[in-house]
Amino acid sequence: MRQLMVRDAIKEAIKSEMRRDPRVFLLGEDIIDPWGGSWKTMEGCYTEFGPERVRETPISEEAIVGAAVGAALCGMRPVAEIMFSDFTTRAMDQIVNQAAKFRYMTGGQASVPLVIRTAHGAGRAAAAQHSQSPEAWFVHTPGLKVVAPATPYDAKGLLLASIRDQDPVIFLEHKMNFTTEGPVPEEDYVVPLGKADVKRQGKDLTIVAHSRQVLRALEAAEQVAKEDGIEAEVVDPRTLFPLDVRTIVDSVKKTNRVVLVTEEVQRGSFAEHVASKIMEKCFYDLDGPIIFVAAKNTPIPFAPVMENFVIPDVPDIVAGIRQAMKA
Amino acid sequence: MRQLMVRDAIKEAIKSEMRRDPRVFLLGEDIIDPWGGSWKTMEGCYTEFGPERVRETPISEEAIVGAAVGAALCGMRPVAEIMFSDFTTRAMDQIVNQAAKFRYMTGGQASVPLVIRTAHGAGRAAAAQHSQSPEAWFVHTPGLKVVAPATPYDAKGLLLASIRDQDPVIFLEHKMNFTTEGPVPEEDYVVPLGKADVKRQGKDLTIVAHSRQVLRALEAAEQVAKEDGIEAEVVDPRTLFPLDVRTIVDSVKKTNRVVLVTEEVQRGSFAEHVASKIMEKCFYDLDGPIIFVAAKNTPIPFAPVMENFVIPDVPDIVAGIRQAMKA
Amino acid sequence: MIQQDGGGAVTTARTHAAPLIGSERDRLLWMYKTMQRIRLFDDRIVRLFNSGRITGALHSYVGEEAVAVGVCANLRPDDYLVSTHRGHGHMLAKGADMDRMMAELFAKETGYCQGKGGSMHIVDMSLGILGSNGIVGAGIPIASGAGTAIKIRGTDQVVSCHFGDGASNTGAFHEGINLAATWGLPVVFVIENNLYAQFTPQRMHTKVVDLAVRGQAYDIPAVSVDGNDVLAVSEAAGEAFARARSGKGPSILECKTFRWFGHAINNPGSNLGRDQAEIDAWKLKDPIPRFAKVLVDRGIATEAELEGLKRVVEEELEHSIAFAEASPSPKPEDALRHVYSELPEGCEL
Amino acid sequence: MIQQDGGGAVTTARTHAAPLIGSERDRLLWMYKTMQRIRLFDDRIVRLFNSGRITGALHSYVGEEAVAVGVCANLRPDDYLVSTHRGHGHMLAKGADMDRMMAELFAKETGYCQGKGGSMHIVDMSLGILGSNGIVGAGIPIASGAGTAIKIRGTDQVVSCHFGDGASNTGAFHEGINLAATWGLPVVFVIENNLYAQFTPQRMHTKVVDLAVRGQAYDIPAVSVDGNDVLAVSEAAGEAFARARSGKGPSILECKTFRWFGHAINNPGSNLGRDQAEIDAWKLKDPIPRFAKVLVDRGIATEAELEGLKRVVEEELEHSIAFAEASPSPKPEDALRHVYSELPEGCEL
Ligand SMILES: Cc1ncc(C[n+]2csc(CCOP(=O)(O)OP(=O)(O)O)c2C)c(N)n1
Ligand SMILES: Cc1ncc(C[n+]2csc(CCOP(=O)(O)OP(=O)(O)O)c2C)c(N)n1
Ligand SMILES: [Mg+2]
Ligand SMILES: [Mg+2]
Repeated sequence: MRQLMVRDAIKEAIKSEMRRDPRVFLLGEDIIDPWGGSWKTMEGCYTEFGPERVRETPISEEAIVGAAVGAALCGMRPVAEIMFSDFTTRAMDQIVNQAAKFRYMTGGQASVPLVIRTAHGAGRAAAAQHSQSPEAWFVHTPGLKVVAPATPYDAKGLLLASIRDQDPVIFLEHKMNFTTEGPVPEEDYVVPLGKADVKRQGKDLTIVAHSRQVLRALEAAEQVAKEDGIEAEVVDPRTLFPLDVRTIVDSVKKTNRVVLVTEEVQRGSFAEHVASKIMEKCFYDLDGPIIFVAAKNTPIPFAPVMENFVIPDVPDIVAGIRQAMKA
Repeated sequence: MRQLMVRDAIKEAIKSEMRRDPRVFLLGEDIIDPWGGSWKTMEGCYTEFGPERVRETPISEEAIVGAAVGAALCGMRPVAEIMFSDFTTRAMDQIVNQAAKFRYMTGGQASVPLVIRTAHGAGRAAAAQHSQSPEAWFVHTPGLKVVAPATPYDAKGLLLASIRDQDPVIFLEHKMNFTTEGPVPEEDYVVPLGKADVKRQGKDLTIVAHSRQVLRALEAAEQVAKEDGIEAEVVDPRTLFPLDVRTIVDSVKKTNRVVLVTEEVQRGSFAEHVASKIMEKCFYDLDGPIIFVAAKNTPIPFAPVMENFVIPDVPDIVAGIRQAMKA
Repeated sequence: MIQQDGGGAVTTARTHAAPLIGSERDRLLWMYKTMQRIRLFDDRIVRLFNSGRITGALHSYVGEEAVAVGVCANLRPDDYLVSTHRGHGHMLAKGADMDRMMAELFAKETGYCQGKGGSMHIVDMSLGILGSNGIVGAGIPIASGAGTAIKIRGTDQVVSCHFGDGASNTGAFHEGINLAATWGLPVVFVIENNLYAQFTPQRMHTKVVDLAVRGQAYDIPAVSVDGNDVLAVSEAAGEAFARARSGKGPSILECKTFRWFGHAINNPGSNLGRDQAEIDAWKLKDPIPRFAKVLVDRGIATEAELEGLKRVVEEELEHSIAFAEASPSPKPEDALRHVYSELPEGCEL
Repeated sequence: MIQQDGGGAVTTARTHAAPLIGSERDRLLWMYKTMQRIRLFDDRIVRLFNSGRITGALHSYVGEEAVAVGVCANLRPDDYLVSTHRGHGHMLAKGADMDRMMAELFAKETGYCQGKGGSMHIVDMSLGILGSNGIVGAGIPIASGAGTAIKIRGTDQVVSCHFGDGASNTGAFHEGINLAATWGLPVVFVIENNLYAQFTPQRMHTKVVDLAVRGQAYDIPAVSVDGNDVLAVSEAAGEAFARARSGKGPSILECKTFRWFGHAINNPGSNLGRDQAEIDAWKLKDPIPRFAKVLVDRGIATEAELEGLKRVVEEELEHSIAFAEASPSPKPEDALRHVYSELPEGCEL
């Protein structure tokens, strides 16, 4: 099959959906041509769809999301970009108090079908204000759906599902992942929200990872397969909410051991939520404590030598797997 | 000992610290006399300390926290009030990217000794935008300390400790708790950050609860003591970070059963963080899965009949205790 | 899929919206009657609250009726309106149904929001009302979003965005209006300047006296009018909406007015700090008798006719209370609905 | 208690700060030399980045030197300065040490932030620099907070708050300046209008042409000046700071200027969308030769003397690179320090 980079898979999803559905439009900072967005995910959109549907904004994240909310309430399907997920802090009222709650507060009268695409994650020596992974905030907010693809295939299918969803979706794209390649069908397809993907089968241990860390978990799994004969199963929830608890539980019931990998600050992370769900559903199936391989509980430092120390890498995951197998 | 309401204990802490330390000043909306703040925690401060040190602000939460950050960087000790914790969404950049990270980003050059006092929790039929408990966001943010007193005694002692701390503190006051009474010494005392309090001794089961739910947990514990002969230990961490894991672990190692009570949305809550810590530290001590008695994963509805259903109350905690004892 | 939603769609007979066809007299009498609807409704809820029959955070619009009515006299049913925490007046002026409003305040299943919203979140989406809002200023960028939808679709609808003097100091004000100006959106930003933000007088929350001056920061037209003169409001709003409908972009309309009651009904101390003399002086400028006098003086209606209109409203109000009282409460578990449109099979909330 | 902190305090010889005593000639030559310090530093880092010797997100100030220098010529060491993502020029103009700046860019332990911050977070707290900042506009309310500290203490210090045209559309701008105006704080808000916000030209991010007009929204003085004329900047800033020092409150100073390089050095495409002709035209307005000519014409310095000053800066620059290269890297585990001042015994981070 055709190979595409994540950023091109995203672009393809956006363009095909804009062709199909006149309600879809884009807004964000530096998204029009010739720039096409800081991550090049919208190249050519302005040229094809023009200034009404591809809207360059001021540096006004609160207004970007607010305008998306307003347009969605009027039946449009806005796809907003917040350049770095760190900047969602500027739009938290609109995300948390408006987008997430409008349906509820109005007793079901209102729908807010919007997508906020934003780049998360570390790895570019971009320091503490450009490297965060804030997914836990959104997972903690009822009313939001939260999506975090790891592969080009998932990126396209999940983005199409997100744009077509009736609820507000936070769509996290890892900034070290935009040029990752993989097979992507040309046709229209949807990866449904709430369906995990077992990215690698295994019987000895379950790894749950999302976004870029799925790729690192897969590498680590190959390494321990070769070096230790451990067969790790890698579950990628793909949507952090709705969470496909069943797929995770089925895997844990089979393997009885769990490693949770996340680039988030561990304290209060989505991974800790997964741990709680596992404990609730399969406490008696666990052979030992759940092992976390997470970012350290610090901001992200600038110097690459420290940044690498803070975020999990393949050796960290391998170590986590070996530790889990000892229990 | 003298009985005070929580709001008066807070007021006493603020006033005595303002007398003692000229660097302390207040800012927020509607805080000057004759109003003294929406929760009446600052009554008389304006009259005593005047307009330079008690600063009425516009409705500008981002500027309130930003100004607190700037003043703290210059060596002052601002105590800002954000009227409802729901409105911290407007100041998340200043809280998360500025206050929390300045020390780190500057390699330790800068200190940001500020306190943000804010009212959280449900129970007033104030609906979805005035009833949230966002503590998990702050617990998930390295650089912040997070405090949530349950009693007047703790409120005074923790607030004094928070104002004197060198780091930014989010100080959560439950809006149903301002008129709760309890003994409060007149003299200056500090409840250190990072020290949990065992509010009730027990051998059968450990309850961890914070803020208003401590009081409900205590009631529930009395009820099951009477009705079932179960002796529940109630641990109030008081500071959600730094978290006194040791006290929690000691209790769990003794009781082997855990109920976590929180008014937060369960998914991604601070309580789930506590669960993860317990699993990490005393997995083999647990006789059964940790039981959560948390708010439902919904926004807070207006109608009291639904609001009461969503947030945990004493019968919910009693049920949780009984369930935990069955394992 | 688990349907989380459903049952929310509302259809309201639009008898209460401003008359689009019909005589100038119809329009003026609609204005009078609508001011009375707001006055009587918000006056009554104070008593309902004080007698413990309704609960929650409630903000009275009494004294400010001329603003909502003067503005909404220019709106079509398909135009949008964005409201605030002090939203009853906007709802009624846009044509909302009093029964369903009252039922919402009574926390009943028949309320506009099925009891989920309460006073600060009443909306009627079928009337294009895009939120009351508990967050000060939050509606401003939302209004710009509605304007964006209109512009993309190319219709001649408009958006009326209401908020207070206090809201004009939020970042949302600045970002929302700058966006509307830059994009040339059909939005009128109505600053309902009642001189106080909660307890704080304007001079303590900004240095500026006429908030309309802020239009210069975005290069858009902006005027200040007497917000207790419904005809002045209606005329200025008419010009602003005409500009918006014809693609000439947004405007600011500042209406100076005053609320008679404290900031919030559930906060007994919330009138502290305002002089009784100031309140009394403003009560003399009551927009309703002032407008009644114009109507009578111009021979548009007799006093008896106006009295008759008021009696109709009184009946509507009594009916709404009876309706609300007789309506069922939501079930506790209804709290679990309407969080999402739908969730996948097997997925827990 | 676990000390999480310590070792962060910095003492810098203040030889680079603007001369407060001394002749007008000293001051003018300080301005010239400081412009060269900025120019040469930011010119060199482009090459250092391209050759892979430094990394991270870097924003060049080349072309805009007259703004930082003209403003900082009015500042005392005990005044505060609030900077942005494009902060090297502000640091140097306030008197920062090039060695420690360069070492930070090299991600070394001897850097201002011990390698934790990088270009977007360099500060020297001992010089009253309250942050570079990676969040556009975030410094504006922080500056108002510094102004609040000054006002409470009753000193005659001032705050110089720098930010770009793009930042003037953030809610933080509006809230921060309204607060400063209402409270009468000693802050000068310097809009460094380089006509672009990242890739977006000003006309696409706001309708307003002179951003100084926004002063009217807060009722404070505001002027626009030629930001490539260091003397014009210095004079206008001098007036604004004099007002601030004497308790007359904040001002806005818009300086129109232009950056020569793309938005960010690490983003090769970041000059896309700007005309080469526009860039060339602005290069003709290069503030440095323009100021040199004034100095020579007025007989303040000879060309040779200016060349000599430049050579001194070149040596300083070479020294800083050598210093940075020779400095040790932080240890990976140093990442765990400086999160908190201290944590209780036994508490895990
Ligand atoms: C972001 C935010 N901050 C504070 C509040 C609390 N609050 C509710 S209404 C209000 C005053 C609003 O003043 P104004 O905008 O003038 O409207 P008015 O109440 O006078 O109609 C305040 C401070 C809020 N709801 N939201
Ligand atoms: C809140 C926020 N939004 C977006 C960005 C990304 N960004 C960094 S610099 C910049 C442009 C800033 O423009 P301006 O304020 O004019 O400063 P200049 O770069 O021109 O000096 C943008 C959009 C950011 N850092 N912070
Ligand atoms: Mg007001
Ligand atoms: Mg710029």
